[in-house]
Amino acid sequence: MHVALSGITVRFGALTAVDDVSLAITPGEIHAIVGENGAGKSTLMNALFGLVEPAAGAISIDGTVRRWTSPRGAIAAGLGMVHQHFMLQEEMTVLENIVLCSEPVGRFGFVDFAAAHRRLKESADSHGIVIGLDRVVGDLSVGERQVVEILKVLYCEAEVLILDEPTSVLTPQEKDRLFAILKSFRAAGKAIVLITHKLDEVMEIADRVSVMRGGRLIASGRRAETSKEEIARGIIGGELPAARQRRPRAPGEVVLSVDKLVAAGRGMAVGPITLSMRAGEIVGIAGVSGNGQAELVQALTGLRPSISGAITLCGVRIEALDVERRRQAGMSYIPEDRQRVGLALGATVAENANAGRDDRAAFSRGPFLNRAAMTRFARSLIERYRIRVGGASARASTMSGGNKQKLVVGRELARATPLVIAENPTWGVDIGAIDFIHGELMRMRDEGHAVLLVSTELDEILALSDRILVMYAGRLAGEVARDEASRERIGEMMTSRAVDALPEVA
Amino acid sequence: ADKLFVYVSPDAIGVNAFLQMGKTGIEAAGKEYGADVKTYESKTAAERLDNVNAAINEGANVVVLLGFEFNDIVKEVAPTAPDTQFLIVDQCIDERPDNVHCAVFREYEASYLMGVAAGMLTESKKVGVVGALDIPFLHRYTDGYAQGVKSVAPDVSVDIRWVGGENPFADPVRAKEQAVAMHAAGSDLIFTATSGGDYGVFEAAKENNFKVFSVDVNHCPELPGHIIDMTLKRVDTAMVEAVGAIEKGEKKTMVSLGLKEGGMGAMALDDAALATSQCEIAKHPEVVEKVRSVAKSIEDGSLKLEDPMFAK
Amino acid sequence: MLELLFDSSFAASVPRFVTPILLAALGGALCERAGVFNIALEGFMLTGAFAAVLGAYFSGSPYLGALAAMLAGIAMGLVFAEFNLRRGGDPIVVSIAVNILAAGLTAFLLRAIFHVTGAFNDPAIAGFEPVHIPLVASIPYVGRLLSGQSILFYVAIIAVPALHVFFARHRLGLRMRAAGENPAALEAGGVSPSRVQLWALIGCGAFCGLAGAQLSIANVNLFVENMSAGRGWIAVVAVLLSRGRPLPLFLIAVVFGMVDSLSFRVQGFGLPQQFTDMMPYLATLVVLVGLSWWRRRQSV
Amino acid sequence: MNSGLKGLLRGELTSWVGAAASIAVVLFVLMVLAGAPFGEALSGFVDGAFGGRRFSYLLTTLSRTALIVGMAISVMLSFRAGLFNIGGEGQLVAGGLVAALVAIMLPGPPLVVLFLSIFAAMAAGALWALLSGVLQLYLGVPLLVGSLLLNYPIRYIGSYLVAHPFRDVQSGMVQSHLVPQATWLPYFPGTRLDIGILFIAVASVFAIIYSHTTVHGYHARLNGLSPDFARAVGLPVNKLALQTLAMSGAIAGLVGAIAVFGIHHRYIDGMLVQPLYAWTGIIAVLLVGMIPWLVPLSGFFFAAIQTGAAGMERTADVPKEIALVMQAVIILFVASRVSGALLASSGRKASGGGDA
Ligand SMILES: Nc1ncnc2c1ncn2[C@@H]1O[C@H](COP(=O)(O)OP(=O)(O)OP(=O)(O)O)[C@@H](O)[C@H]1O
Ligand SMILES: Nc1ncnc2c1ncn2[C@@H]1O[C@H](COP(=O)(O)OP(=O)(O)OP(=O)(O)O)[C@@H](O)[C@H]1O
Ligand SMILES: [Mg+2]
Ligand SMILES: [Mg+2]
Repeated sequence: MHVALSGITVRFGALTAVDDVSLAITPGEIHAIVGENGAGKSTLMNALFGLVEPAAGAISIDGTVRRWTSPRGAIAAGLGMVHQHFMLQEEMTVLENIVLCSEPVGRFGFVDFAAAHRRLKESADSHGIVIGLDRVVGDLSVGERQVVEILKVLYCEAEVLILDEPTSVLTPQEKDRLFAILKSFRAAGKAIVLITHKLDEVMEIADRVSVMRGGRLIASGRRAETSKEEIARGIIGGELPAARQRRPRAPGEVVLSVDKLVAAGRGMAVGPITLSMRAGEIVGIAGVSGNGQAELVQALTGLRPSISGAITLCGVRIEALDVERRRQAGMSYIPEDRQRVGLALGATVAENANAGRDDRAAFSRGPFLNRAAMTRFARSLIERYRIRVGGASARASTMSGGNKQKLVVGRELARATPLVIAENPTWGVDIGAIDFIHGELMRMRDEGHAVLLVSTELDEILALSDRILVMYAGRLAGEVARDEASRERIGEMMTSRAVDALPEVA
Repeated sequence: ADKLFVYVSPDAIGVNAFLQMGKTGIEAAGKEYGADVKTYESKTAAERLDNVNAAINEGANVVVLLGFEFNDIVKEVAPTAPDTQFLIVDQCIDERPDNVHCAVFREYEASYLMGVAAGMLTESKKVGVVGALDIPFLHRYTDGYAQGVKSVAPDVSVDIRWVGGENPFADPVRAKEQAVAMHAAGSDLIFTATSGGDYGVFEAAKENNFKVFSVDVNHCPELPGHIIDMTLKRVDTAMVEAVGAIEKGEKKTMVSLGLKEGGMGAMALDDAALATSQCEIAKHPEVVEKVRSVAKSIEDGSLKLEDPMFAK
Repeated sequence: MLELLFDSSFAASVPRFVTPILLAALGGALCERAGVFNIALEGFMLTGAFAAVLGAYFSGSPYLGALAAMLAGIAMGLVFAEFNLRRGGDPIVVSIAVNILAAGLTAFLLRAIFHVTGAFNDPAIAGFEPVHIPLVASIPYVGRLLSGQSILFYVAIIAVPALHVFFARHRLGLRMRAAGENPAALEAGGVSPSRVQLWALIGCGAFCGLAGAQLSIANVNLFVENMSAGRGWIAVVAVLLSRGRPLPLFLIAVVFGMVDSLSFRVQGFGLPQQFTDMMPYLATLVVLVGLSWWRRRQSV
Repeated sequence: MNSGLKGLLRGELTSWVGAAASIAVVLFVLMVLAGAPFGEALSGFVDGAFGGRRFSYLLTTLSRTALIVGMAISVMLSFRAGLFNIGGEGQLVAGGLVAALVAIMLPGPPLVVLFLSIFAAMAAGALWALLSGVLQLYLGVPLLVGSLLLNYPIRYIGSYLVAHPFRDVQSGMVQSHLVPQATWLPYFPGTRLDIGILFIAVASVFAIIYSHTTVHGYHARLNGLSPDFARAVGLPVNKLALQTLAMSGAIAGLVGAIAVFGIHHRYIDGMLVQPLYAWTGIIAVLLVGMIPWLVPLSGFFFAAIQTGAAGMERTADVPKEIALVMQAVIILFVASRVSGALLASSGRKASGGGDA
């Protein structure tokens, strides 16, 4: 099935998210789309899939122009999409998730689960996928959920498959298995669109590459005819930043030591965990998300009560203190979820910038706020971190994701505490912003702060960490020194003793 | 007409027979003395105050206030509006200014009679009474009734319960439930003084097949075979009378109406009405006889009843 | 004393208290599962109670009364949908407004149509007669419980498992659960969550309408302003506690109904009426505290 | 800060006109249903809200405004802090009840008694609000539900106290004795409007200053906008919540005291509940999307609707219940666009997050 997009334009108010993009999707090909955050990749695909309505342009399938205003039409036409964020019902079973929206119904609208079961089995078998259909999705691992998403698409007998950043949450092994399935699809003559930020993956699997920037299609061509560097230049619209120089540095004294810490987790306890950090080092914690990293960070920051164990920060026992006093003891925290935890989106930039400062006297006069001082501080952050925003009194919600993240990072690093905890600090931000944030974390290290970097991005961990700890099933599965670290080694530890999340492909 | 009478009700009138009589009364008085009439219904303490103020503001000559809810308001407002006459029905205040008049009833005399009939008719040796809310005024019904029961049958016990809840004076659902519970607890005759809740008690009587006494107006035809008798309260006649006195220029009129004055009554006392009333008591001539003789002794003063409202 | 408390009329009265709460809560469960935060059950129910009287009075049939109640409940559901789903109003704000609207509109129409305030009662209002089930009726205690109730009680009882099956196996039920849990996923599958939520509100309106009908033409035959008297809020609590699961919801509604019914009976022991009036609310709080304590224990 | 207002003024004008037209249509239909003479109804409304001999109806409106605005201010402080406290009614009752009882029982010079009673009323309101806070924070009962349920016990406790131990038996009603006459709030000279409205004015000014200029108000608002954020940056969220609730409850208690000393001069069962002061306060806040300085205006607006409807009933026989319908319809059309984020801030739903 050939799909052709011509002249697609999507606007959100004044913003033109997708600007006159034309693209062809051919059967039996994997077509990678790359570009910065906000380049319009998701929006373009959402337009193809009927989730947003384009202001201009046409979609044609096998030569005939088609229009739809909801995914219903797109699905009927044979399109399937695996979204950037899982579109699953955690409380439902795998089978319920898969049939949802295209349920085979019998009498009075009751769902014929038996028929669905039969039909699904056939298509899953043909691509060698096995998964327990009666399991509740909430209990599945990330990789398994990805499979459910793919089965959903298969079940609808899609001929064109769109995957929006499917690998960002997978371990290397899981990624390999996913790619194997995609290859099997390609062999079956389906057309596949793959959106990703990871150029290695593009080089590995794509047949064709399209680069988007600022809503426009910059380039499109066969993968074989281009190079990783060329694609990267296309993405950022200029030269790549120079590789970071890493200054050797002897670690100083112990800043944080955690002794047999146990915290409550979902279903089971996390820990016991023992670790220690010294001044001037970045300790990376790698692991597939959901293996207790979040609980560990929350237990360290005081957002979650610890069940037992001791935490010592700069010589002070802090496990019994509340968040505020732990922060005063010398801790800053860059949370993963900038929308809810990192910022109060309804408040202004200045209000966000000043929250959580210990030097209260600097922005208040007695019980009253010193608005001028607050604004001054916010302006200094905006300048220093090159945050693109209307001004100190603009609402935080008006910033883009990358700028939001810069504000959070700026606010926390400005406190210059001995310990910085950064949780997926570059999640979903573009290359430019990633580079900047990485630079800041390195600067902190070089200035002698201890940085605990928790990230699901292996590349990030590898690029920054002096030591790497791997978390698996609520515990530390092992430690690797920087020099001995490799993707494979860590990837194995991330899934050590793991039940195979993704089934082997026949 | 250039005269205006305003009737301010303390609560929503709805199916409340007592408050309905106030409306009939003000209309009768208006006709009698050639005045326009208006009815302001109140639902809350604040609205009562607002309505009385509005009546003065609209230039009412006579403001009729039904119920004890208006005492504070009259005390405060009447002295500031000397040209307006206030008639409080059901209640009176101390140290009245000249323009405040009262018409009160001795309800306990009539409920005593209901008690007498209940004491004679009960088979289970247990009778009940439901009041809207545990307030002194309603003890005129409940206590009067209980005293009546004890006077003829000291061994009969009286179960007293209250509707309560969000809407004590207009909650048939709760009233019904109280009656059902009381019946289940053994009472075979139940006296209902629950205003808007009376219909709930009637429903209960119909479903569970027991008999009731009611208040204010003749309900027997609505529920034939289940209502024995009721206390009758002639608010309308009292109102016309009192307004007449005010119109004559009397100051500080005070009328107290009981069995003797004909302000209170019972179906059993009225020979002519009893025949067509469809009330159960007509089937028990010996009870009618006894009720009448007790009524006589109350009227002539040989039986003295204390007002339960002021009893401890 | 216990036997006074649990006499057979207690058995007979429990369903009367359970039915309105249960019916309203079942409606609430539809919304809860479909992700509509509807705490306007009180208003839906009150509207239903009024419409039931209106329908029963003019048609002379309690069934048409109940139908009118359902339609009125649905109308309120549509109002809710218009302002919450379509105009994007905050559901709590819309709920508060709908509750006030119901109180005002019923009181207003009471005067505009029947020319009375406070309450309307008329022999022409055709109420439901109790349904006597031949064999069951003769079983001692259970007979009073299960036989001789209004038809709406049986409707409510049947609706509990029916709703359970509906959520588990029906297409719309499945979609409602999806709309409640992850509406974006539903949307991505081509089904409009707000369409599904609209159906939930319609169903909720119908159930709450019936709950109102139970109050006004099954328990008694009349309408009183504000006659729902907080029962809708108790139903809301039942929905929140059960998270819209029909079976736990049933149990909670029964507990609340029993406490409500019991509170009448303990007045017989001389407890001041004000304290018995408090019982349902305190019981609700106690259940809430107990349940959250239990959940916290479970989660550790 | 006041983007709600900017939204009100900016663009969108046609849709505002549309909303106004819709409200008018609904009211028109109702008027026709009631068979009301239109002109009379309108003049009755205006007169009832703002007119009367020597503006007596306007004064009635102002007197009601005081209570509604007081409750609105109380609710606003909670709402802005993300605390969905709809237990204002219970806090109001607690205040009124305690004010009356203290004033009756406490001997001493009237002015001292008055101020101690008011203080006690504020403490009582605060305590009742704190109770719902404790239920939420330590016992896991959501504030929305807990605060609502707590409205009922206090109402019945009040009812019991004035029906039994503190009943004014002579009066025949369920009410307390009168508070000493010397403690009654005086009227403005030549009017029947008591000076309680001055207390409310002070409370309003306090609330506005507090919301915009204090550190505590800033922290409370951050907590309201995003509780997770507030926790993560180390704000003492529980303490903030309890303090804010206490403040909110204290103002509700103050309103109760004003109703006692200014209007009824005693505690009458139901006097603070039946007129729906607390609920009207809530919708007055919702109408203006929790913008502090607009709250007094919207409180006045709703008071005028209520007294205006009463006037309409007197002159044109339109049932005054139409006031409730008007309020509801206005809230539906207006607040459904101004205040979007209540639910999100009440923490019911994990926010949709979005792609970031
Ligand atoms: N619903 C929306 N309303 C307004 N603006 C939107 C909306 N969705 C996307 N945008 C904006 O449109 C632009 C394109 O976004 P899109 O999500 O397509 O980017 P992307 O290339 O997929 O980025 P990412 O790599 O972060 O997924 C961005 O500036 C984004 O903020
Ligand atoms: N639903 C929406 N409605 C209106 N504007 C939106 C919406 N979603 C996003 N935007 C706007 O789009 C812009 C980008 O927001 P978003 O958080 O999607 O950024 P992003 O694509 O992750 O950004 P970045 O590329 O910087 O990482 C912002 O200006 C934001 O205000
Ligand atoms: Mg994207
Ligand atoms: Mg993005």
